[in-house]
Amino acid sequence: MGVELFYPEFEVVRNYDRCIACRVCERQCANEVHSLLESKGIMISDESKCVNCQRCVALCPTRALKIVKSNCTLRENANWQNDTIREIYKQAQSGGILLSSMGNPKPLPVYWDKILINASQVTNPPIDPLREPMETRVFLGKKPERVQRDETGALKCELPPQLELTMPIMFSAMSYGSLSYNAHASLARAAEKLGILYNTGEGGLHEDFLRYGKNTIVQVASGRFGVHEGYLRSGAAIEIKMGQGAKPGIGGHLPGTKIVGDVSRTRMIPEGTDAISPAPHHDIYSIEDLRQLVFSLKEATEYQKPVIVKVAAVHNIAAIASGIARSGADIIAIDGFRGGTGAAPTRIRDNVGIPIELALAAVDQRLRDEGIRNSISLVVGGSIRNASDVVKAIALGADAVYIATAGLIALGCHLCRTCQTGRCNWGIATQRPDLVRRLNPDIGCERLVNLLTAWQHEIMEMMGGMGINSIEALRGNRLMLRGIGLTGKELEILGIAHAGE
Amino acid sequence: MNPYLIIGNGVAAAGCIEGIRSVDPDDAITVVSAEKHPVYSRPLISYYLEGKTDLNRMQYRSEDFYETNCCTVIPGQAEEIDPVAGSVRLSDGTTLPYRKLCLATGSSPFVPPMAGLDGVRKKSCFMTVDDALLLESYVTKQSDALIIGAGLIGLKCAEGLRDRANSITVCDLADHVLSSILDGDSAAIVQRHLEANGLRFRLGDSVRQFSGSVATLQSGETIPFDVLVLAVGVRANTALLRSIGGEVGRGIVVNARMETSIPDIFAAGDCTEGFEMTSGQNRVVAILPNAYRQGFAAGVNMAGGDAAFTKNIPMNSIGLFGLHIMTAGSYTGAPTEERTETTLKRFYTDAGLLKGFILVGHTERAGIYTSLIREQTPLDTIDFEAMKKIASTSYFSSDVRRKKFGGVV
Amino acid sequence: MRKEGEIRIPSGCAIAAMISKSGDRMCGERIVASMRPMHDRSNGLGGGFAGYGIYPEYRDFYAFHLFFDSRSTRKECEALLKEQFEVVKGELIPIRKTAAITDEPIIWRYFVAPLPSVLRDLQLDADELVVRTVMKINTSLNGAYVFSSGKNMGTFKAVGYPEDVGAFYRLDEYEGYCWTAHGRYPTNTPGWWGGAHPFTLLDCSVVHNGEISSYDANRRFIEMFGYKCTLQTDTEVITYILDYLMRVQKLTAEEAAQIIAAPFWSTIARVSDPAQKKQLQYLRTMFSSLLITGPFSIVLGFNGGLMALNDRLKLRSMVVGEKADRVYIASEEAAIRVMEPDVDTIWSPSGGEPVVVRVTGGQADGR
Amino acid sequence: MKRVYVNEQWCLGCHLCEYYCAFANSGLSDMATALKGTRIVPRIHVEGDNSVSFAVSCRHCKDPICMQSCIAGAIYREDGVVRIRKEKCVGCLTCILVCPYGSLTPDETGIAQKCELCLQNGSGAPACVRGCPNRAIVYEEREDAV
Repeated sequence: MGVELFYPEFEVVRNYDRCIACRVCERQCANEVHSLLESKGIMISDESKCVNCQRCVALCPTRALKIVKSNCTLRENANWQNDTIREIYKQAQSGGILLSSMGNPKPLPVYWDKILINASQVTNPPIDPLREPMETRVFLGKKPERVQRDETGALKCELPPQLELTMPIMFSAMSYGSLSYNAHASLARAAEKLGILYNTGEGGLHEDFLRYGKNTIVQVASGRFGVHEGYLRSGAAIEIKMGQGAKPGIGGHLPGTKIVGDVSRTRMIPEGTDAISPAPHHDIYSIEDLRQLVFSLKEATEYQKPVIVKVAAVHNIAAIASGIARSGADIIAIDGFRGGTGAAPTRIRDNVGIPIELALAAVDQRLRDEGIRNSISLVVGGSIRNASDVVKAIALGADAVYIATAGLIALGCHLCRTCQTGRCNWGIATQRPDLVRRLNPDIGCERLVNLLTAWQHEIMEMMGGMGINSIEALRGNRLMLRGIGLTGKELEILGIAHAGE
Repeated sequence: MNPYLIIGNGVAAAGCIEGIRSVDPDDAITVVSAEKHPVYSRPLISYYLEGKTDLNRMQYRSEDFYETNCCTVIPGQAEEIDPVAGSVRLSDGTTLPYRKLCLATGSSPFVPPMAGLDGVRKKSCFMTVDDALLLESYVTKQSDALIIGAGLIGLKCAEGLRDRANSITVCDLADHVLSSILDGDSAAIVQRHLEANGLRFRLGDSVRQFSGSVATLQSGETIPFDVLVLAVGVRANTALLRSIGGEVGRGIVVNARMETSIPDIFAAGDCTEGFEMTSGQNRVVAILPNAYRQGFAAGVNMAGGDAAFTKNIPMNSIGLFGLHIMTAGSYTGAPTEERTETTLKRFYTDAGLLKGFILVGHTERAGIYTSLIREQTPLDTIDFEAMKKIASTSYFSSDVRRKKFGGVV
Repeated sequence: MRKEGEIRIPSGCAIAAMISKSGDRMCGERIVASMRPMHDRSNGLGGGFAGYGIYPEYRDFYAFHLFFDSRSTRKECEALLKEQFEVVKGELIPIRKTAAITDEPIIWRYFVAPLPSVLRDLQLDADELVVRTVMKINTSLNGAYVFSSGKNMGTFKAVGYPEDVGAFYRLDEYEGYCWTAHGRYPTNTPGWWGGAHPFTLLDCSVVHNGEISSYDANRRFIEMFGYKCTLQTDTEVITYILDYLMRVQKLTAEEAAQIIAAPFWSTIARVSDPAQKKQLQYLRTMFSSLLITGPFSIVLGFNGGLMALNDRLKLRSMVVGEKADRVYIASEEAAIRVMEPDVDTIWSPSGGEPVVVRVTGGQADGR
Repeated sequence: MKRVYVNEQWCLGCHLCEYYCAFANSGLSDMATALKGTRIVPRIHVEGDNSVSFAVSCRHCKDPICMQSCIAGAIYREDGVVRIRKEKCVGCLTCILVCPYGSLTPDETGIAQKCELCLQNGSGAPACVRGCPNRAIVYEEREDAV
């Protein structure tokens, strides 16, 4: 088609009074938006290529640039909105499934924002975390039902394998391949410094990161990329990925262009081949199959590593979680529908799955109703955005949370949601060496450590306000939460009272 | 104990003083100076004429240099060394004892015999600040200047005089300018530039006779002039050492420690000849950077330290009316070049090493080329083809770069 | 206003206890007297006592103390009891009418023993059957409330100031080797008899001063094991936790203390004895949801002893005094001075440091 | 002493260091005013290509050959920092001929200039270091060459 039916989504606004034609924007834009018009000595832009990643804006030394959403719009229509029409144009042109990245951007309810946290007044003193110990350490893993004593009457103090975290936050699975080497290095180093864990995702483990094994969760996904015995043994825990919040019921597809060099070697597939993770694990068509895989993995690692089963939050998540809890798994990870992704079909991302808040509340209550909550730890992810989200998740019943998008944002991600192109200007979701280099892991690690250190302080402040000085006393402590503007049904599912009650 | 004694008060002497002081902060130093000025930068005398500097800024070191370094400067001319007694006698009869002696006597203009030269009233060499002051007093806007010698000194003098004089003619027996550092081919570029800037040349010719203010050349041409500058060449001042049987060639022969053949006597600067790495022979490399560095090495060794002056190569950076000419090393081996009408880059390589180069109109990061010569970098370890186009450390391996840039050097 | 069971009720309070290590029985009057100087720590909305060793003649029977709304409820409850228990005696608990205590419900006690056939059928031990029966009555029999269910011990509580409650129940007529007492200062209940302290399950009784911030975390955890926190009070959940840890998991009082007032991780890290360190780590990890945070001082009574415990930051006052074989515990030293003006020693235990006293003779059935 | 070091692994070749350098030494308070319409002559420059790039500025050698070679005595060391007395320099560029790192350049007037660690221009820390978006340029104390 010779006619572009849609005006570019963004406009590059350049203040020519400030532009010194240093060409940083040109050098830093992998989408080739900017160029120098040599004849006039001025910078010009091709806005149709702009994805609004803000790299040029951030690096422009004279702040001569801004990217704005184009106000060239179609006639207003609440039903046929601009984005809807744009998608139709795209599909009419391409004939393909629409692809997107990162989490669901639709204006669906964010329950975290409708939950408020309690604080102590008079009858119970708040605790000042600057003066008193404030504990955020958690142990993830199965807890036996009964204590045992030996013949002398002493307690037998052995527990099944536990993951110790200095705070109830982990970096969730993002594969090497979808992420750059330096992004992975940043995550691994930060996890080590923070005393938490990061997750390899389904792309295998680069040998350079073996040294972070104590802080690594190795993932086994349906494509089984990079999975071998040494891999299983090299982490602190093994995660079986059954699903992902951004695309429940869908496998993964890392295009061959990203399968280069070390990525190919780490995944153990030839260079340039597409890495396709099937929708199901073809050896798991039922819960009893899952149990077999859980125990296969435990056998392979001599029962030294906790096994995590990660599922997407779907409608009957409570029953699924109950099944997993009885499958031998040590930890269940639930990924809500706002969770991020390097690439997902847009329709799936935006329409499939349920919010993590509701899934968490339902699962935690279900496991308690069945009396098995202590036999499995519960980790939730899917758009945990800040420390108060963490506090609310813990109070709803999670043992810990998984964060990913927040971590990427700390690394510089501007949520332009075009990871699938492989041209990430921030060096995060790309394999192009010149782009990968833009993420210095020294900085990346430092920023991640800063972020979570700040969150930890905030968590402590909020805990102290509630008069709680250890995170386990917050876990499942739903009395500390109140809903605001929620229906009776929503409150019932969340298991919390309304503000004012 | 007797003081350290330095004969001469140029840059080599300054280097020697600083070299001594880097080892021995206390003991006395005596400097015998034939000129009445504190140490100044000789090559700056042309810039003085040009108005780019002044007598004050030409000082090589600060005003309190001798005082802070505890040096006594004695004006005078050294006449004779008594190596047995360890003393030097000056022309006024003073005898100065020394513990260690450094000869930093420099060089003197060489003026070949020319008929009628004595009859020229306004004439001068161009070596010292006094020469420059004398010339300044001679030259007016109406003066026609004749400069004998199209070498570095003659041409810098021409540059300095151009805006002060009416016309400048440069005459040299050699058939091209800067014959000590350029070949005819490269010199032609320079000559064109100089001519475009108003200089006139009479090359491959010399003065047969002066008759008052007219010079008659061998070719028969006559050139009237008002001021005559004699810049034919220089010779190392070696007499002091030669007279006591020290080893002398074109200059005082020194080793890398700057020791002469006579015990306790060192030498540094333009008066010396030492091992030059690109030719593999002893040479006089009378350039200011060497003078300082040799002086410094001599000073360190005089004070009991251990220093060597090595990696000695000839090199010159000269700007003439905005055109920069940089040369280094020896022009041996195979040349490769890139040139334009007004610029030239030529490299001489031999046995996988860079031996020398000529750059006309190029200066960017030229020191990297110089270092290739001085460090004897095997050219197959770098991308020399790319390097020839533009000097850059990016053509070294990243390992080498890490060494160069990763720590304190 | 809603009462206990309809909404979570935190409260501030006064507590006291006395125990004879040798099992000598002491008249209840002294413990009643100890509450007088702490009058201002209560607000008249609840007071109560637990006595151990008070029913020696029925020591093998579970002593159920119940409040009833009405005679018909009592009949209904008695019928229910008789389905599973042999009731050897049922009677009104003797009271002394005073102006300070009004609106009393019907207050009965029963001495019962589980029917062996029932235990066999249900495959339960006697204690567990009692627990289930108590839970059942308290959750599903409207108008009936079991407020004491242990052997050779009994709880006496009412809405009113504790010293008046003591007089009302004629505690001067009882003798026990261990007594605990409670004066209540709840902040959002009109006061309800069942909501007064001590709170008991079997012989496990708890008096508590404080407001725990971990309440719902503790509640939702303990409810996995058949407990129903119907009153939504701290005391209730603490009692269930201690019952679960000590009766179900068979942990000692000290071990239970290491769970509910677990040392900070930093403290555990400094423990030099590796076995001790490992145990602390184990208990804290295994029962992390039973850590109690926020201010509390509690006295746990059980057959054969008691344990006094503060939260690990010691956010509530609690002092301990000793004289010969007697140990006294109270929110304030003044209360101890009433019970024993001439104590040998008196001190304030650190936060999280349990004071466990065990009885070695007399009426005690040691745990 | 603290020096400027470049880790070429992290250099993006964005050339921002050059602009921050030129701005810092412009004496002006606004970068657009200082640099708009000019050809900058920075004291640090980026070499290399898209695959390897790195910024080069003065190493502040312990034994600076530029200083030893300066025919005007214009180059000196002060507390380890190699500096140029611009009023003495005559622009012969001998320093450029001898510096093995290519660290010196002529300024707009032909006088030699070099990095003086922003000690005198009011920037505090070297502007190239502060402006580097990827911490490829650092200002730190190091021992000997690696």
